[in-house]
Amino acid sequence: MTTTSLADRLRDGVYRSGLLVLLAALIVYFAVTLPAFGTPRNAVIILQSVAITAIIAMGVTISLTVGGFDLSVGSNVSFVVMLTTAAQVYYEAPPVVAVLIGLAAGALIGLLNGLLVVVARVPDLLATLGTMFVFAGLALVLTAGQSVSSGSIVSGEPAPGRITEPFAWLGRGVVLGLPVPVVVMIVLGVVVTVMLSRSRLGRLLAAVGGNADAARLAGVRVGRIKVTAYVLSGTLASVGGVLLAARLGRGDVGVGGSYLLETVAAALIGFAVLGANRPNGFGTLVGAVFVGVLLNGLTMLNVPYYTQDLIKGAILVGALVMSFSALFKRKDAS
Amino acid sequence: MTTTSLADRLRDGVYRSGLLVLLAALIVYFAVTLPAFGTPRNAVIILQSVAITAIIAMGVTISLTVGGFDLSVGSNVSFVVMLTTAAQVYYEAPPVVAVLIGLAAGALIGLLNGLLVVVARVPDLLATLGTMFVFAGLALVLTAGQSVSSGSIVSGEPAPGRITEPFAWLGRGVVLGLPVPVVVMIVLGVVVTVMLSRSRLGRLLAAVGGNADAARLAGVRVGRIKVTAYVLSGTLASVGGVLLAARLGRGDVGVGGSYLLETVAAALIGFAVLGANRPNGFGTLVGAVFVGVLLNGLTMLNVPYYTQDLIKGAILVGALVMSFSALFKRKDAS
Amino acid sequence: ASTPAADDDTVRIALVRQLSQGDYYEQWLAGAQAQADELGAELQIFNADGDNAQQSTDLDSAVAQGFDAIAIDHGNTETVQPGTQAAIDDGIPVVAFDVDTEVDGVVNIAQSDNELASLVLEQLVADTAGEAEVIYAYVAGFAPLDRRNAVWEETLEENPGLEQVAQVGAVNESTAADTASQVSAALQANPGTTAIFAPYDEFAKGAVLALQDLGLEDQVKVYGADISTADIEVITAEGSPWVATAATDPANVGAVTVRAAYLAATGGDVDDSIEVPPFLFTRDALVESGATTILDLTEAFPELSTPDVAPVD
Amino acid sequence: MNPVPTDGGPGAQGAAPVLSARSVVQRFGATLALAGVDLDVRSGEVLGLVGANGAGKSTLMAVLAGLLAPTEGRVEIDGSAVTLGTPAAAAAHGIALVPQHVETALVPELSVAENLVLDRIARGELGALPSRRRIRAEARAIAGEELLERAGIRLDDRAGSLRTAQAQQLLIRRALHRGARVLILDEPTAALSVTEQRELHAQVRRLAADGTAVVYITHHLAEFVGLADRVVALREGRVVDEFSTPIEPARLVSAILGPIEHLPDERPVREAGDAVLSLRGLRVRADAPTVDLDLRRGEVLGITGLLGAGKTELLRQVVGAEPLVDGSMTLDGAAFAPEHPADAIARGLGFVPEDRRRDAELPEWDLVRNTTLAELRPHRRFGLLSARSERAATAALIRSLGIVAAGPRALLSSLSGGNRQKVVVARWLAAGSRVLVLDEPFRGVDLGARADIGALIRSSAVEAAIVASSDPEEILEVADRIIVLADGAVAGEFRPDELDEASLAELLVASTEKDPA
Ligand SMILES: Nc1ncnc2c1ncn2[C@@H]1O[C@H](COP(=O)(O)OP(=O)(O)OP(=O)(O)O)[C@@H](O)[C@H]1O
Ligand SMILES: Nc1ncnc2c1ncn2[C@@H]1O[C@H](COP(=O)(O)OP(=O)(O)OP(=O)(O)O)[C@@H](O)[C@H]1O
Ligand SMILES: [Mg+2]
Ligand SMILES: [Mg+2]
Repeated sequence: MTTTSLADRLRDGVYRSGLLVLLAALIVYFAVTLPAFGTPRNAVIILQSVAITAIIAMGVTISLTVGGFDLSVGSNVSFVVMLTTAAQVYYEAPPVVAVLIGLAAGALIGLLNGLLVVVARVPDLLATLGTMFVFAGLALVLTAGQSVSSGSIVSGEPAPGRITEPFAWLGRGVVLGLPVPVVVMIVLGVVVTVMLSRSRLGRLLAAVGGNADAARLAGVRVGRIKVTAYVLSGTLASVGGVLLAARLGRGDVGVGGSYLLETVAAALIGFAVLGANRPNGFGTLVGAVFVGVLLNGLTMLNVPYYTQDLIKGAILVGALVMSFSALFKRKDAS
Repeated sequence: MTTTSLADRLRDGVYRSGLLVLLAALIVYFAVTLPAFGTPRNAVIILQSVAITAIIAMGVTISLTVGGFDLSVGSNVSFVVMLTTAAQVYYEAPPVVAVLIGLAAGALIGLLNGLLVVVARVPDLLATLGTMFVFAGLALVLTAGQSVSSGSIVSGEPAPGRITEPFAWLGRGVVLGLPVPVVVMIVLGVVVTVMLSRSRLGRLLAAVGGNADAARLAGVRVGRIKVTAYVLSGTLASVGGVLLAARLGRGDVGVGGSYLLETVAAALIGFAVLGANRPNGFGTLVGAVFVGVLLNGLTMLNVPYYTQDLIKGAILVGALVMSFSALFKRKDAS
Repeated sequence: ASTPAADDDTVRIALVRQLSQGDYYEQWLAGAQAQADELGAELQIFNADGDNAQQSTDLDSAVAQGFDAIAIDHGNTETVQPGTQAAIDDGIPVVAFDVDTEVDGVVNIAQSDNELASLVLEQLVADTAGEAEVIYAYVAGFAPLDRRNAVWEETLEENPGLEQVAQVGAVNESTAADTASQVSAALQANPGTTAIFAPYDEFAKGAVLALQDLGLEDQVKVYGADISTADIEVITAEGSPWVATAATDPANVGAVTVRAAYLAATGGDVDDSIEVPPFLFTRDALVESGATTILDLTEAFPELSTPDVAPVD
Repeated sequence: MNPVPTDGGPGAQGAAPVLSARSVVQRFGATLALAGVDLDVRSGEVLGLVGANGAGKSTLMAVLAGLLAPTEGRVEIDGSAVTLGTPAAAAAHGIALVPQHVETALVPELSVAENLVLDRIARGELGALPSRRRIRAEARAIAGEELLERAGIRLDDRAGSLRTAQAQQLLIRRALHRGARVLILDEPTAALSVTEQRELHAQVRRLAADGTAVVYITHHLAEFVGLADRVVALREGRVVDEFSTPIEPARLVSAILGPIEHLPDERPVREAGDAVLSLRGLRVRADAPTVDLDLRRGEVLGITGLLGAGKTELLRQVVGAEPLVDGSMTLDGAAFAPEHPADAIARGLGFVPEDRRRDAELPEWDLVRNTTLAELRPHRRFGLLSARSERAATAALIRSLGIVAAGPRALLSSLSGGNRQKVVVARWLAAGSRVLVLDEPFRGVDLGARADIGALIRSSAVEAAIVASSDPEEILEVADRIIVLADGAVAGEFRPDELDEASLAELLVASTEKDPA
């Protein structure tokens, strides 16, 4: 009955690991051509450059898992950055309090998204589009559009507080030789990946995303699970926001905007990893690292910045075509 | 069996036209408070400000109709802007030729998207994410990252050509008292709306988006229809690109980037118009105009720019909650 | 002068940029690259593409790779400070353009935004005799704009006849088009407007676009800042309302920065604070000069090039 | 492996075949769905096709209708080989298919009318700008005024709001209207009531008399009596036997199930104990009469009634899928008021919904995850799910239920319809449910599987079960006690040994006729 030829298995292998193979090939190529690339220090720099994106992208992955889509993550990051820095600079909040406020804000944004989707029944994309505008707006209103930095002027007076060392440590400190954001990325990456693939909650999240009606009749409290997903997504975005604020050492207006596209890209690229064809934690990490490796290597090669998007796009399209046409050839031939 | 009470009908009416009612209310409010708002001239200004967005958003609507999602529209716009201006400035192409090249490029980008989705079977979001990077990159590579304007320097020499009057007319000319982009928006808006809701093609697009298997069984050539949708989406984006190039009178690098989010927002807001809860041409137009009216009125009221996003978001969320909770109350009751 | 990196004597300079996209940055880089080529130095470009966290990481990366000198182009104090400190601690000279790193031993280069804004505003006050309703284009949070804003606020105080009737502005990829829509609305609401102060060329272009749409080119004048080839075309166009702009030549500023970095790397003589003075261009002067490109401009206005700033012998 | 010569069979009196399969092989990855099938379809005949779940019936039809390109072999029309490639091409040759799963044939967002004329729109017959009025008129002609009226179908509603039976009837009309030379009906009666079934049979006979070839698939072997001219049996992707008139259902059974398996003999009707679940004053709709029911320990309670009698609405209230319209319930003597299916599950109920695809399946999940969904706690080790524990539990159920699949890790979407149904039942056994509530559990399920499922719900693992079905045969086979529902009211209660199939069918029809809608 079953005749799996060697060729089939090979094709299967290519399909399943197309993107990983490509990533490995890139790393080998850069390491050979560029002596500075293959150093442990550079590896840390690459991870550092994608850490915040990867953390936020884990949240996006969770929202994609329940069949939702959290467009508000970028605004969430902006808002949390302004909130945590303003708390410290304007109101002299201690770092711990500022961090807690930031995380709570992220969770609340997630809760609001979840309630809009579940209780008000607004479709995911629309609900999070709305909150995207609201929180991008609130991030600006918070400081009347001004950036926050130690010594910012508030109504003619220099603000009383400042961004302190312990807070900045979150962005720049080093633990076991690794920058704090990288450590956080690794820890949360493992936690979210295991949660999604091995825990009961992860299974229920996937069930809701796969067929919400069926999940409900099988006893899954669909509404609660969806709200949970958005709260997790919002909280992870706010972790990214806190780390970003710490790394920048200030509250840059609109700083989160670029994270929406970057994190969605990482999560989507993750679909093609290990033949998942659906949101998955490990894939998202690989997606983020993939982009980081590429940009780091191209920069070292001194490739003009204006060709980097093209190269990134071309490699991505190539990997996708390889992954997906192999996948379907396999299914069709079958 | 069916007892449609007056209250039900009222609720139904609010639901169906929630966003339209809100739009009308906004217009009345602004017109009463601001003498300068309610003038025909200001109406033209508002339409002018949303024309290009609306045109591109019609394309996004078509891609959403087949269940796809064209993330590449922004890059498409950037690329077409650079291409049409470079053709004229670097290679002295006559305006007509430049326009045709631009439209052809847009159609080709659409074709490429379509083939990636249909032939290589890459999921829509991933395929168009890839081409998004590729064409954002190509737009930069085309001119080595330089903007194009009459007199641009190419390899040390001023470029031979220039952006001529007839081309600029496309962006700034007036026909029957209306700016050309507004005329194009109205014409294409009507054409696309009628096409989607009334024509054979529109129904086939909706059938493919709704249930590709069922469409195939009924004899619809699903692949072709999908490719057609992406080609239309790409072409409409390139119409937007040509008009934008003409309006700016030059090729600004990366100018299309912001159109992705803006057009997706317009198309999504359109979901809530007339209770469609799916992509529809009229709704998309309303979505674009809605945002335009709001920004115009708020600017006139001298509301600080940094509160505008918040107000936009809050009003949007309100309208969505109203529309969708009414929709589901009605459904539940039935 | 395009020696490969293998040569140990080649001076290697890291250019850590906050932004790359746009005419200003493009021409800045062209000037920097040309200067590096002329000096036989190797320039490696780190582009953060507006992502400040990335710029911070780029700086770390440049320090790790042990360049002979690091040039920072724009950025925020807090974000670049730790990396800069690390570079100085490692003995790598740092040259910072348009960003105050607050680190000792850094060569600071600035195009004076204060002076730039003052030049244009003096022209505005002179043209209007200090009496005008003005639409002001400004978005907070961008360092050069914030500095220019401070001058505008002073000017308002000093000239009670000037009234800011509306503030507009949007910064994104389609700044000009979005600003145009807002200026149109503001003009409708404030028909008495006679001047627009738009101290960033994308804002100025948006304002011009709006005036053209409304046919108000004769009534309202635009006072901008910065200059590029495309800007020259807009300013010198028939009946253009954009009557004055103040700017430095970005290519020149780029070249100055590279020269300073080269000098710092090779132990040459370089001041620790360098200022590149801006220059006021009125529409009339530009039209008269017949310049259509930045290249023409440097010929017509030799003051724009400042080879004597941070000279390499 | 002994292909039966198909020429010379009676029924079509030796007419030349219009449509033939020649040595058709179809593989899905490791699965060999068709292992070299030869089949002739002749004009003017009604060709019955039987076989167990997963025998390859639907796959064969998909090949004949151009939905699948066969791995090997070919399709011939009027004796010459053709490459169909697409359903459109097949339609051009006059082949029409009404698929087994009607949801796969409807576009939920489009209106009912648009769906009815979708094929004509696709062919461009209604022009580039078909008006709504034109579409409505064409659709009305296709569906027939009387059906729209009787089934309460509104042409302007979204097709997604159609119920399975309504959809099925409309799709049949659409295919009939096309004037096909070959009409393929894949389990058309699975969701039809007795009356609707009779009507369909009459229609099929009329078509055959007019020269159309009809291929008819069903698991209700009795349907073939008087309907089919010829019946072909498939097993494991091969043609294993062929029968001509007079068709005797009993002979078909062994052809379908093969020599090894055989159905259990007459089962005893069990005597029930005390009430496990009691319903008091429930209503299927706000304007319906009240329903009182007791489900007793050890019994299988059958609920039957025509389509729309209110079976589904009643059961969904019992399991907490819908709020109670009225009344109250007790379970094991204690008050029972589930607000969410989870509440009912926690009290030991398991619910197999009528619309399996929509309400029970996670098609892109494997069998393991589909099976363990309702109760994951037992598989937790140190807070995480143990793949081994889940797999072991599933493998045991696959074995005991005789589910045909490539393995526990096969995707649910790769299973045939009947086997998917077994997986859904397995979900509740895995969850340890004591009281099963099954709505149309035998829809599309073959004889063997029906017996298997029947045996399962009568096994000691289950304390009591409610089975709702509009098919008298199924109910008689499985129930210990039968309740007839008509328009939301209990119209009668019977023991299965008091009745036979025909009299129960008459009863069902009569129960509504006294009160024409
Ligand atoms: N898309 C698919 N991928 C993998 N396997 C498939 C696919 N479709 C069908 N199969 C397999 O092919 C075999 C035949 O399935 P088919 O649907 O033709 O059976 P059937 O006779 O119609 O059964 P039923 O009576 O349950 O409808 C089954 O083993 C099934 O699992
Ligand atoms: N074929 C049909 N013809 C007319 N009405 C129907 C039909 N099917 C369902 N309905 C509607 O559904 C309602 C009851 O549906 P319910 O599902 O509770 O009944 P059921 O006996 O379970 O029928 P089914 O077997 O279709 O599930 C009726 O009020 C009727 O309006
Ligand atoms: Mg079947
Ligand atoms: Mg039912």
